[in-house]
Amino acid sequence: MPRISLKIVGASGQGINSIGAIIAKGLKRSGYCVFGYREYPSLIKGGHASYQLDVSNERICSTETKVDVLVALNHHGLELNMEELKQGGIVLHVTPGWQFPEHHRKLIAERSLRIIYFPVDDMLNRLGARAILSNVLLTAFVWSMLDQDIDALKSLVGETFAKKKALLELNIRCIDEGYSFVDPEQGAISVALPPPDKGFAGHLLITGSQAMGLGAVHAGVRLYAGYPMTPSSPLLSFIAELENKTHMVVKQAEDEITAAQIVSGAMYMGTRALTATSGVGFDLMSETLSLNAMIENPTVFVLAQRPGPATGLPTWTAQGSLLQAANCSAGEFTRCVISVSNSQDAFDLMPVAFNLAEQYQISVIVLTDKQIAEALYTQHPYDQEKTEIDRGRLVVDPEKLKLLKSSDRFNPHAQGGVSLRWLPGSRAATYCAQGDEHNSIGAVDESSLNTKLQIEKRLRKCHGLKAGLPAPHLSIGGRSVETSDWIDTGDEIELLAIGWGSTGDVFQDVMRSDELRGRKIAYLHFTYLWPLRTQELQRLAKRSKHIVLVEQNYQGQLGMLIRMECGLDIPDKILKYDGRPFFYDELLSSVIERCASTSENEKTSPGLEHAGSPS
Amino acid sequence: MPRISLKIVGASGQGINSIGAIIAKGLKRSGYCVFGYREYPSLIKGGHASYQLDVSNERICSTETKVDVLVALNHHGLELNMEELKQGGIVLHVTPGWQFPEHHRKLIAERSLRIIYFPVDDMLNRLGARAILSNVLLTAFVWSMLDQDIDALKSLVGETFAKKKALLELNIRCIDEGYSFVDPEQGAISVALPPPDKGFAGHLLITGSQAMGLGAVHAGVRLYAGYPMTPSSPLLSFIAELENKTHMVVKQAEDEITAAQIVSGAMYMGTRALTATSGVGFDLMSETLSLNAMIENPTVFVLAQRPGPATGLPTWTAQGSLLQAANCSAGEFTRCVISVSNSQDAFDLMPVAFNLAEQYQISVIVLTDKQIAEALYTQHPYDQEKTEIDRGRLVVDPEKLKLLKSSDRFNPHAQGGVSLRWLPGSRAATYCAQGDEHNSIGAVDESSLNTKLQIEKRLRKCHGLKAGLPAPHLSIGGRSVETSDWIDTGDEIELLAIGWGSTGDVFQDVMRSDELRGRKIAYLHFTYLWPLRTQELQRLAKRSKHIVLVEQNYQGQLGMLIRMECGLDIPDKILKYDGRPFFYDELLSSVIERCASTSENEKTSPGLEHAGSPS
Amino acid sequence: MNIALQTQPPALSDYYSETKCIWCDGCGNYGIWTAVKYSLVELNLYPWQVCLCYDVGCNGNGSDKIEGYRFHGLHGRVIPFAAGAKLANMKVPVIAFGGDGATFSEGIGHLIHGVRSNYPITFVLHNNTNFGLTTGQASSLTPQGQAMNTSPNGIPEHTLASMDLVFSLNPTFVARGFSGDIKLMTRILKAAIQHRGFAFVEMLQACPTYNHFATHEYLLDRYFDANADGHDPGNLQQARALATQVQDRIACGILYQRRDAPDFYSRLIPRQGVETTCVEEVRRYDVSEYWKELV
Amino acid sequence: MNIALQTQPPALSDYYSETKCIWCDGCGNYGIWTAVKYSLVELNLYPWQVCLCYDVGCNGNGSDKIEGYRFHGLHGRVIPFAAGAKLANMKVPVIAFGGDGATFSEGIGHLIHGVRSNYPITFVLHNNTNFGLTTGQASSLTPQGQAMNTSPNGIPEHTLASMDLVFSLNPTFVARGFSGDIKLMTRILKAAIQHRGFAFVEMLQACPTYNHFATHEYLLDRYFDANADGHDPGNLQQARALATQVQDRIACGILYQRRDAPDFYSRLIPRQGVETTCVEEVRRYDVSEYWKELV
Ligand SMILES: Cc1ncc(C[n+]2csc(CCOP(=O)(O)OP(=O)(O)O)c2C)c(N)n1
Ligand SMILES: Cc1ncc(C[n+]2csc(CCOP(=O)(O)OP(=O)(O)O)c2C)c(N)n1
Ligand code: SF4
Ligand code: SF4
Ligand SMILES: [Mg+2]
Ligand SMILES: [Mg+2]
Repeated sequence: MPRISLKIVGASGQGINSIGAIIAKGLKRSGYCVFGYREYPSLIKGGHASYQLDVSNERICSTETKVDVLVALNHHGLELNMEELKQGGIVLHVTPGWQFPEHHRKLIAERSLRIIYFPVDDMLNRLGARAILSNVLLTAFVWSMLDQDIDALKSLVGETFAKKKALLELNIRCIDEGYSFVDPEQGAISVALPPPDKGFAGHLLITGSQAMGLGAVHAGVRLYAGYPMTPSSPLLSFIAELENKTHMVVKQAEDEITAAQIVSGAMYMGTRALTATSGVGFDLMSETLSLNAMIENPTVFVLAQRPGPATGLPTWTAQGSLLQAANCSAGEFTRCVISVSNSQDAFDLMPVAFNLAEQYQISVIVLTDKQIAEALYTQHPYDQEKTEIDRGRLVVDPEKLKLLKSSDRFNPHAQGGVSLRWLPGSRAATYCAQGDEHNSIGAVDESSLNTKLQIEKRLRKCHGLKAGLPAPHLSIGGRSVETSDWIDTGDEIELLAIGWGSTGDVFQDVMRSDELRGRKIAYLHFTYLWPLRTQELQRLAKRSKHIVLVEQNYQGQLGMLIRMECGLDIPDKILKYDGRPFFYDELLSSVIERCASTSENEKTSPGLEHAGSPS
Repeated sequence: MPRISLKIVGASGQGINSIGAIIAKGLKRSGYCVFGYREYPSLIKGGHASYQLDVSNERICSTETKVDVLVALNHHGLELNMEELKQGGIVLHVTPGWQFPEHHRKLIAERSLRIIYFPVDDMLNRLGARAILSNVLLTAFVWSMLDQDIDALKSLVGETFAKKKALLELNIRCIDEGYSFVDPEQGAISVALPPPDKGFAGHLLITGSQAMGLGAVHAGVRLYAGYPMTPSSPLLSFIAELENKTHMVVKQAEDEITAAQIVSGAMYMGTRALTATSGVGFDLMSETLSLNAMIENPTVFVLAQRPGPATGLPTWTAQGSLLQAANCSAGEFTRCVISVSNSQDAFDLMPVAFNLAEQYQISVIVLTDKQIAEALYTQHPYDQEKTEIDRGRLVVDPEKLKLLKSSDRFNPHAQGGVSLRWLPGSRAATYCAQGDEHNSIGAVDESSLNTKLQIEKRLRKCHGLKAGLPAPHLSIGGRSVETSDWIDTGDEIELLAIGWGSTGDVFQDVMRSDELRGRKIAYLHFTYLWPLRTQELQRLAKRSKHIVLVEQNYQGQLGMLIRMECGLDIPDKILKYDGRPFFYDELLSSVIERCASTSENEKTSPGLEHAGSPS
Repeated sequence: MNIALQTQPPALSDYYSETKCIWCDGCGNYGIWTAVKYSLVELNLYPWQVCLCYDVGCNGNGSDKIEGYRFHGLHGRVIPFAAGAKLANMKVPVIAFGGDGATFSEGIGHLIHGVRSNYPITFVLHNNTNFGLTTGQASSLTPQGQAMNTSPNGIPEHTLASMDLVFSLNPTFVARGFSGDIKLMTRILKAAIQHRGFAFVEMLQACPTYNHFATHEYLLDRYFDANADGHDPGNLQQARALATQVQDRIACGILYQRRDAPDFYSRLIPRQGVETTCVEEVRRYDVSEYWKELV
Repeated sequence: MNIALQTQPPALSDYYSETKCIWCDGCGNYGIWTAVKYSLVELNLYPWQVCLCYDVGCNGNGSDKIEGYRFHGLHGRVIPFAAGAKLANMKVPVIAFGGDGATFSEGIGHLIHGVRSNYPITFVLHNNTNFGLTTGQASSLTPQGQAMNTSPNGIPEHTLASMDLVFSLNPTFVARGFSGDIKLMTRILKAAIQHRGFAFVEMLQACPTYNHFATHEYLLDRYFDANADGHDPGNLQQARALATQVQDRIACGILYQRRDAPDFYSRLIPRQGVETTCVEEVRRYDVSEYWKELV
């Protein structure tokens, strides 16, 4: 798979994101698959940030640690990011008279790096333009390096300034100027891109948060209440930006508890409502999770992961909230924990989550993470036809409503533990959604028999839920396969990797790498995390020479749940817990290492303690 | 083991507790071991409540479902509790002209029950006493039935009214009157108690909450902040009642979050401080748990379990918060979860918890439950000499303080992950207790390397902690044994039961029952629940014909943690989740059943789904 | 119970529940409970038309002693839940009930933001000046000198001036009733339920078991109907003074009402002109229009 | 850093931190940060003698830019943590810092109960009228018309009248500073730290990045030192009026101070006459005396 990478670095707030976004969009329209990745510290301005684009003419959804082009908007980038350049890489910078230190000069020589000083201040002066336009100049020059059509860029920029004619003109002049710049020393420079695949031109460039927001609207969510907390805030912002179009009720609540309660009240009343938070914010919502279990109120919570504990690393990524999601909250009850993996299922899983919540009258916790929330995906337009809205055992028909008895609401003998549900305001017998232990009509009943029956009712749902959940997704050598086809037949599996969430896409890229293409590497991806379906895993495990767990946390939390569920222990783990996502090349080498060791040595590698953390 | 049981039933607020408490104290002083158990609904007055005393001349710490004497303060008791009487049992009631329904008349005949109507209103009239004194009359009559010395009762009552002479006199007259009552139909009645053991006379009669409160004061806790929530409230009340004697700072906070934060602030400053809550209250505190992990602030949280979810059954018992305690809260970090089992370790474990917290600079969650919190134990006076206050790596010596560098505070290379700690106000280099990811001095540092080092620092503590935790406690046939003596040698074990918390004492009574005395039944009791030490269990399991998990929750939560930790699955479970504790006789028969099936059939019993819940 | 097609106007008996009341003898909750039923009936509302949301506390133990669509939630959280319910379905009147403990301790943030948001709901404060259900601890409204469970020396904090606090929040409806005067409470509740915006209704509630200072008799002696005395609820200054000065006599009735302030829902630009409720709008939406600019 | 035995009185340089400030250019936090250092030095306090507690927000990003025993906690929770710290060791001055988001949204209950408890701490509100760190969402103090991140139509709630709220809580110290006047802030902070009881100090803080309404210039134009104008902090009525009426000019300085109200700790009966701090009292206690009545 041919791939090139381009990284823009500078201070937060300097315009890195706008350069990245425009180039990404331009390249996508030209027929490239672009994957955008942002790193930035938890502060408003200043601090070292980056926007990296990994580009291919095939599907790509990972980031490399090594880059082909580095665009440094300030000298910090020259200090901090030089090591990341590949052989023959290009460094584009704007710092006049910059002297590289000795070790960088060595590096430049060794790797035959080409250094381009882009005299942005001179250009601005010449054009009489304000500093903010330096980004346009730079973008245009990068665009020319990529051998892309100048008019495509102009029309892109034109869309932004459609209504501001004067501004547009100046922008166009900057584009011309930047595009035509030629470095006096290096001469014309061009970065070779593979031939485009026009299929990508009509794709969306979308973040996981936007995808999730669209999915939520698509799923019929009519009320959103949230409290800002990175990385769940982009979802709130996106939903709020759309509010005048979607006509949704959007409430920025006074805290997470409030957001969770508002959403619960709205779901109780019968609409679809959503909230999202992160880490300690979810601790605050866990009280409400417990409430909804008792009153059997369907709800969906998005839990956007970032590294903890406490405030932790607000703008970085992790898969550390799985145990929290599966076990937090007072009392025992049925819940469902699922995780999105990319912009495709960030969209697709929103209706799924609401359907599950309503079918079982439970809470569904949808995990995402900072990486998915803020990464930029090249996404095929969504198929909206496949979505069905399933509201479970909700009674709305007036004739059926009339026949209801109060005791239908929490009837402990209901099939699968799921009793009929109808909404306040329905012309029917009424009931109490009772947070104390209660009988079938919702009256408090603390007797031994009733308690036992009702707990069993609420926990019985877990069986139906678990039985109905899809199997984990298996791919072999980077191609999706029917899990059932591989469980008992086919070749022996060289390496079976287990993962979830944002890890999945990176692993797909790794399997499709030139190095590993054609190898019998299987990757089993869990979207449905609790209750946990392990039968496929257990059978695949028997046919695999080596098993490895790939997670972005310290403990190997999915591994812990797997063991809790079926006893299977996976001693070899690729764990990463430094706030960064898995990078393509580092994961690739970790996997290659395992493949090598599998061939040499049938023994499983050492456990958690010594598990190589790839960074 | 000879045991008799006496149950007082009536409306909440009718005085059941005062009758129970006086008789308990009197019997204990006479040389009996008394175990008191209360049931009451979650409302202030009215509702059906009970106070049961189980009495023996040997150590006893469980309740029977069947009673020898029923004292019914209203007719509801006659309606609801008749089935509970043993053969030859006595019913004492105060409802004039009560007509038992047919099925009860049959019961009375079959079980040869003796029914005594105690004409309390006539007596009150005769004495010119107010209704409240009916309790004294009844108490005195029960006292006479138990063949106990009238003067002992008088002096007990005298203690209460020492300062209210007039009241005392009337009380004494009531005692005389009640004591001398003879039922015209039944004649003099006496309930045979075994010979007393004077060793009990000097014991305390204490609830688990009082024990824990004393333990906390003993451990040097100088600040208590709490928010009322059953069953944690009795601890708050007890600490508050003592405040003028202990000179502690006691704060009833505005909510659980506040209580947790106040306590955390106080611990950060360097005192020992405590809070307690229950269920959803702990959900609210979990945010603070996460905070303390990041700033490595030692803290102790008492989590008093009641059935959930939501408000659940506020005044009933459960062991349902284990997974919550072990897994709630944002981020990955080292924590310690321990559980008290009775009034002995409710006291003993308080200094232990604070020592662990300070040694490892972590949070310790101490589980208790409604049963332990409110049951009345006959308790040997505590040995206070064995307690040592260990504050871990706290630096207080002025000379040593002077040598400290800021970077000592969160030095990631500190041995075992535990770095030096010193207190605000110390004349030393200062640091920041930083809730964001930070470097050794507590400055924010989001770099990959630092993040990795610091997470490893905080998680590394888990190894030392785990290695240092005591082994689970083994008893065979009701006698404590050295776990190590039994692990690999000795006879094969007929039945290995695994339990924790309040289950333990009941199981001890069961093993000492006449039916099971001498059998090779082993009971492994876990006080230290997370991290979980399983090596003893794994080895014992190999030597056991049958293993059974005994827990008061639906899922078998300890079983889940055991499997997560070591893969061992315990399919046979005795689970109870109706809000009631294990009762002696029901647990006994569950165990006898297993023993029988063990002899017959080596196969393990069916799993969770069909596990017999004993009530 | 099961519902037949009602042809009669709603009657008190429609609100009758088979579940027995369990409050202490003399508890003020009985009176409030009765007044709630009267007001719903007098407003011509059937049980299936209303949503009653209860906090946790003795007051919340009323959740299963009445008919209607009810909710009994978590301690301190009733206001945001009720607000969410209402915003989802503007056609259903939503009434929330909570104790002084819930409202001024655990949930005080919700009260403050509820009032400032001017949610279109009624909130009924059962003010018995203590934590009843947890057996008589001090609340923020307990007088400072009073020894209570867990505060044997009385509370060291200032007692909250709750009405001054509420008036600092720009309320649009403030009323005070007394659990001993059902007629007055009924009048207040009717007005509150009809108010468009957040109606804050304090009910001074006798708690013979734990509140031995502001007893039924104490309140009976001091309370009076300010509206009967000619107080105009439109007069903010006077309302605030009446509400806060309770040393000698305690002004009850509708103390303040502002009718021109739009409620929260009316202020939502995206909902302008939308006739349906969020509940009715649940369906699959085509979102391709929103992703156009991402292509 | 490592501490040598100081023989010099504390100097500004003692508070110097190697960690670089990261606030935006023109951010008011720079000024507040400077005034805090001045006030501590002028009060003759060494870094090791003080405890500085920071909430989460742009303001909290100051936690590692100064010396002293510091704490940077959870969003909205700084007040109870600081109170716990103080109650444990009354010898250490404790100063808490928090943003308007933290203080009037997530943590408003803590503010209210902090003021009514009259904890002996100083609380400094960094009021930039928005959620800075999370990129400019509205706080409860953002003016209603203002479009913000997540509220493109402006907020539908009323803007909180924060000072009226604070005055309803029976405060014992209320002051207001402006991030553009370091001298004034220093004077206020010194008085606040010396106050016995809860000192509520609002700092009007410029946030050039997200607050485009109450800018540095806007505040500069309107603020004035009320004490210099002769305002007597003992006058409650006048203080409340000055604090709440901010349409034209914004009164700064020490607006209100009551010196006769005992602080929380002084009101604790069990601590009367106890000379030691809770920190000093940690040891094994013999509790047999307390179990006597259980025998
Ligand atoms: C999160 C949480 N904390 C504490 C409790 C325990 N609790 C139940 S009711 C209550 C106080 C009740 O006081 P109030 O709100 O005044 O109601 P009242 O009983 O007086 O009517 C408390 C503290 C709880 N249920 N949940
Ligand atoms: C529990 C929780 N919720 C949300 C957040 C995200 N968060 C961090 S700071 C902040 C608001 C900051 O506003 P403010 O307190 O006014 O401080 P400023 O940044 O303006 O100084 C929020 C919502 C968090 N860290 N924790
Ligand atoms: S405790 Fe008070 S509020 Fe609760 S039921 Fe009894 S009298 Fe009513
Ligand atoms: S966003 Fe505002 S408050 Fe935050 S650092 Fe920038 S200017 Fe200061
Ligand atoms: Mg109350
Ligand atoms: Mg702010």
